[in-house]
Amino acid sequence: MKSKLVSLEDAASLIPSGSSLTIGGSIIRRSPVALIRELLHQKKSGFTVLAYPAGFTTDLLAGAGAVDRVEAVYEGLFQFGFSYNFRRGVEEGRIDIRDFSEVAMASRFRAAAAGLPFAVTDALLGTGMAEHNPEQVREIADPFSGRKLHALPAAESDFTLLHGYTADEYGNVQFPVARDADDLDPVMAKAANRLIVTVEKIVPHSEILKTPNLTYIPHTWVEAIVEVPFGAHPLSCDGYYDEDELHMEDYQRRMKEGDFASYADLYIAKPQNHAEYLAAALTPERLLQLSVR
Amino acid sequence: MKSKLVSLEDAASLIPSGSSLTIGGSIIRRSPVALIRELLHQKKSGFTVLAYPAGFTTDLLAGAGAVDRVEAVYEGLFQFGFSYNFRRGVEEGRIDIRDFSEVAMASRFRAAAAGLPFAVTDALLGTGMAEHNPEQVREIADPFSGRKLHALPAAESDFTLLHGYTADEYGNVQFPVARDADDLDPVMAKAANRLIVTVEKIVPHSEILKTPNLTYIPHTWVEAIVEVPFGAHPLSCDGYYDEDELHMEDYQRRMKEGDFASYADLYIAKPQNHAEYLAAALTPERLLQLSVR
Amino acid sequence: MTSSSNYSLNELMVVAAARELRNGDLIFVGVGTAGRAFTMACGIPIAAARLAQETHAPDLAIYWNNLLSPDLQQIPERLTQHYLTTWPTAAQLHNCSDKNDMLSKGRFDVSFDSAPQIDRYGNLNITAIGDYRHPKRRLIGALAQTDHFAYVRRPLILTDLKKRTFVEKVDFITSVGYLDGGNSRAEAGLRPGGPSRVITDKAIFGFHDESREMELLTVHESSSIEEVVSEMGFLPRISDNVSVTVAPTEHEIRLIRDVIDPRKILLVS
Amino acid sequence: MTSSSNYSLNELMVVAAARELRNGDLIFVGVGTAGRAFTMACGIPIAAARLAQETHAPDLAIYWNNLLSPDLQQIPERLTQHYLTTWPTAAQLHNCSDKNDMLSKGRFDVSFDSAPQIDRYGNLNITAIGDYRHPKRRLIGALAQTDHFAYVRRPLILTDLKKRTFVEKVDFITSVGYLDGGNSRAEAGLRPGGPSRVITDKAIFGFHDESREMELLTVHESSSIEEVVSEMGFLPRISDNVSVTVAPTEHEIRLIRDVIDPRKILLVS
Repeated sequence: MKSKLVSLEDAASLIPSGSSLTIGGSIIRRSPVALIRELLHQKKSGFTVLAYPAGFTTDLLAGAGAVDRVEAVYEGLFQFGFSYNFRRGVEEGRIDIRDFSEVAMASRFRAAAAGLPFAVTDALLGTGMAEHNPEQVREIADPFSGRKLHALPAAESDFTLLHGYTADEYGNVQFPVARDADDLDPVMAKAANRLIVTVEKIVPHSEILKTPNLTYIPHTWVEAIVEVPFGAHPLSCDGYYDEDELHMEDYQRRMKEGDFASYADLYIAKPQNHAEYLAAALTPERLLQLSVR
Repeated sequence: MKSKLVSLEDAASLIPSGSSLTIGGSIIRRSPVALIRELLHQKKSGFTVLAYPAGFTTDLLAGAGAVDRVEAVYEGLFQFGFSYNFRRGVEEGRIDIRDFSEVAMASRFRAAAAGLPFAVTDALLGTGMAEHNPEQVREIADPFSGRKLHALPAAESDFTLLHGYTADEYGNVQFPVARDADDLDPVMAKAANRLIVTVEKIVPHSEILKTPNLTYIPHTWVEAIVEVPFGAHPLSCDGYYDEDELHMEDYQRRMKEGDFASYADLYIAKPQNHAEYLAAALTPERLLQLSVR
Repeated sequence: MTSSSNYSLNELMVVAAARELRNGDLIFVGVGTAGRAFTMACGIPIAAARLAQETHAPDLAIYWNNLLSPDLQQIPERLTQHYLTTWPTAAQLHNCSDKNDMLSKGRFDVSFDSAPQIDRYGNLNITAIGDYRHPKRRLIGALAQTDHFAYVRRPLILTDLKKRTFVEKVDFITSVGYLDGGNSRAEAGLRPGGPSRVITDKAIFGFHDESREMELLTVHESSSIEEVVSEMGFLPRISDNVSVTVAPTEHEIRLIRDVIDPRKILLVS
Repeated sequence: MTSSSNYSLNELMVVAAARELRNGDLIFVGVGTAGRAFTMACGIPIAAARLAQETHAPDLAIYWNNLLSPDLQQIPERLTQHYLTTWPTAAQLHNCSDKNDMLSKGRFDVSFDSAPQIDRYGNLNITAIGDYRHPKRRLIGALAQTDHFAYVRRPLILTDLKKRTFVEKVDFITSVGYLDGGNSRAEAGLRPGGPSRVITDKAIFGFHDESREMELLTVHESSSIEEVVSEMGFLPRISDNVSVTVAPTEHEIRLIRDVIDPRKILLVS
C-alpha cells in the first residue's frame, strides 16, 4: 500500500476552479469544512456542488460566490435556520439549483457507485422537480410491465470530499462503533472518481487491521488523505465534538445581514493554515467544552 | 415493540409448499440450515429458491426433490466440491435453473430492497444468461446516451430466510464487530416481503440498545425470530463456529452415490426437534472443537 | 375519560395526531429547523407518537434522524449531535440508503409533513415561492417530503392555518398529494396513497373520497367555521357533519405534561 | 538474475502470472473449490500477487472473499471460515454489494479466471456442458467471472491445457471474451477489455490485436509448439516470434518456497 497522506493545502491544490464537487456529511454534521475553507483561501471558484442535504459548506461557497450550480435535497442549517447565502444566490439567479428528493438523489449516488449511467425511480412522478428539469429527469418504461418511471443521470462528479474519523496513511478510513449514519458518506465514497478524505486523526495501520469491519472507505478508493483535527468545526463530528452553537449563531447573524466579508476575513483570509483557524475560532477552553470524547 | 419470538417448528409452519424463498448466507456459511431441515421435516416442497451463491441449503432441498426452480450465481459446496443433488436435478430436467452473475443478481436484490420493479445492468451483455432467459433479461436503453443495457426483474420472493448472530425478542438482529460480510444478507433482509430470521442467541433488548450501529436487521423488517444455537450446522457461523468438515465430507460421500435417503433419515426424518438433530450430528466434544468463540 | 378544559393548541394538535396513529405503525418524523418549524416537524409528531404508545398503540415505532425506534421514554435533554448519537435506539440504520429503501419499499405507515404552501388537493411546496427559476423566495428544497407523499400509506399534514399557506395552487409541487383531484394522482403514475389528514391550529381536514378536495371535518373549540374559512386562500369542501374537534382528556394532558415533555423539549413554541 | 533449472509447473505459472501484475494493481481473486481447482483459482493467484509485491509491485493489493488487502505476509494456516474471519486485512467490505459496485465501477485492474471450457476468442464457460436447458454436465453457474470479463481491465485466464477445455466454441458464454472476434465485443455493447493472457501448464497465449484470436506467445521449456497444438481443440494463431517462456529465477523460486508458501497452503495440487 502507498502512503496517500498530504497536507490540507496540497489536497486543496489538487482541485481546480470549475470542478464538480460531491460534498459529504449532512447539513451541520461531519462535512469537510476545513477543506472547503482552504479552497476558498486559495481563491478557487466556479464549482458545481452535489450533496445529499447541503448545509454549511455549500453556504460558505455561496457566500464567497464560488458555486454556480447545486444539486441536492435540502439547503439550510437545521436548527440555525436558513442558508442565507445560498438563498440569495438562487433568488438573484447566480446559482442554478437542481432539486431532488432524498430517494431520488440517493439513487443517483448509488448509480454512480455502481458505474451505471442512470438510476431508476418513481419518486419524482408528478412533481415540479420533474417538470422543471427535463435535462435530468427523463421518462423510462419498465420493460416488464410498461409502467412509467423516471431515469436520472448518475451523480458523477470530478471530486468527492468527505470528512471522517480515523484513517491510516494509506487511506483506510474507519468509523467508531457509535456513530451517526444519517448521511450518504459510504455511498458517496464508493461513487467517487477522485476522493479526498480529511480525518480527525491518522492512526497506525496496525490499528486498522484490528477492526477491518469498521473500514467504510478502503484505501483503494482514496487519492489523498489529510489529518485535520476539528476539521468539521463549527459543525459537529459525531463521537468527537458537538456543533459550535455560538459560532453558528454568530455566523447566521452576519449572513442574515449579508455580511459574508467580515466572517471570511476573520476565518478564511487571515488564517494561513488550520492551526491559525482554530486559534481564531476557538479557545482551548471552548474546544474542551465542545469535545465529547 | 412486539415480541416476534417463535419456535423453529412454528416458523417453518408459516411457509407453505410452493413458496418462493430467498435464502441467505453463502455456500457453506451462515445459512438457515436448521430452518430448511425443519421445512423438509414438515414435508414441504415445490419451492423456488433465490440465492446469491447457493450452497448446502439448496442442495438439501434438491436432494429431497423439494425445489423446482433456482435463481442464483453459483451452486456448489466450495472446498467440499460439487452440489450433486442440485446438479442431478438440472441434468434430469427437474430443476429450472436461471443463472445470473454476481453483479446482476445483487442488482436484482437491491431493486427489490428499493421497491423498484426492475434493476439495470450491463453485466450480462453478450452472455448465454441473456440469450437463454428472455423472460427475465430484457433490453433497455439509457435515455440519456441511447446505450444498450439490460433490465432484470427485482428479486421478489414470498419469504426471506436468514441465519444471524444475536437478536432481541423483537427481531433487532446484530452482527459482531468481527464478522465475514461475504454475502448479501443485509440487502436480502431489506428486500424481504416476509422475513424469518434464526439466530444463535436471543439477548435482552437492553443489550441491543448499547450498540445500535451493529443492528443490520431492524425489528420492523422481521416477521418471526427464532433462537437456534448451531442453527447453521454443518456450515460455519463466523465468529461462532467453523464448518464441520467431517460432517460435510460424510454428506458428500453419500450424495456422490445418490444416497440422500440415508442422510435424510438420520438428520431430517428422525430428529423431532433441533436438540435431537444436534444430538444426532454432534457430540459435546465435537461441538466444542468447532466452536471459535 | 374526562375532557380537559385547560389545554394549549399544541397539546390539542398532539392529541389529534395521536388519534390518527395505530398500533404497529412505523412513523417517519422529519427534520425541523428552529422554533415553530421544529415544533411542527419534530416536537408535535414525537409527542404524538409517545402519547399513542402510552394509550392505544404500544407497538408503534418512529424513525427519526436515522434512528429507528429510539426509546421515547429517554428523549434526550438537548438535541445537539452528541445527544442524537447516544440516544438509546434499536437501530442506527447504516446509511441513508437504508431509510430511502424503506420508504420506496413502502415500509412506512405514517409521515408528518408541513409546508409553507398547501393547496386544495393536498399538494405541498417547500421548494420555492414564485417562479421556480427566479423565485421570490427560495425555500429549503425537498428533503424526503416528496418521498413521503409518493410512498407512505397515511401521510399527515401538520401546519398552522394561514391564508398564505393554504393556497388554491402551490407554486411548485414538491410533494404530490392528489395532484389535480379525482384520479389524476394515479394517472400520473403514482402509487395509491396521498395525505390522509391536515391537522392545524384551528381545524382538521380530510380529503373527499372522489373529488379529492380538502374537506373540513372538525373545528377546534376555540375557533369557528367562519374563522377557518377566512384563514384559507381557497374555499374547502365543508363536510355535512362538521363537528367540534374532540378535546384532549385530562389523562392525555397529564401524560403530555408530566410524562412525555416535562422539560419542554418538544413543544417549544 | 540466474534462472532456476529446478522448478515445478505451478511455480512457473506463479512467476508468469506475477510478471503480468503491475505496481498499484487491484486484483480480484475468485473462489476455488477443492484440489486443482483451488490451486488454479486461489493458490497460484495469491502466490503470484505476493511474489509481485516482493519483487516489482509493492503497492499491489488483492480482494479475496470480501477481504480487501488482506495481509499477504500473514496467510492463515488453514482456510476454514474462522481463519478467513480473522485474517488481518485493511477492510472487510460491508457486504457483497460493495464488491459488485467496485467491479461495475471498474476499480479492478486484474482478475484471475479459469474454466472447463475456453474458446478461440477467450469466451469462458463455467455454467453447463452441452445444451443449456438439458445439459450433459451442469457446472457451477457464473459467480463473478461474468463480471470480471465485463469490467476488469486485464483479466488473466489460468488453466491447464487440455483438448476438452480449449474448444472451438464454448457451449455457453458465461464470460464474454472477444465474442466472435474483431469488433464483436464492442458491438454487443460491452466495455473495452477482454482477457489479456492465458497462462497454462504448457504455454502462454495472448489475443491478436485485430482478429482477437487466441495467439500462442511462449511455450514452456518442458513442452513444444507441437505438443501445445495437439492439446487444443482449435488451432490457435502462432505468433511470428514464439519464444520459450522465461524461466523463474532462483530468487523467485526461493521466495515462493521459503517466504510465500513454506507450509504448502497455496500450491496444493
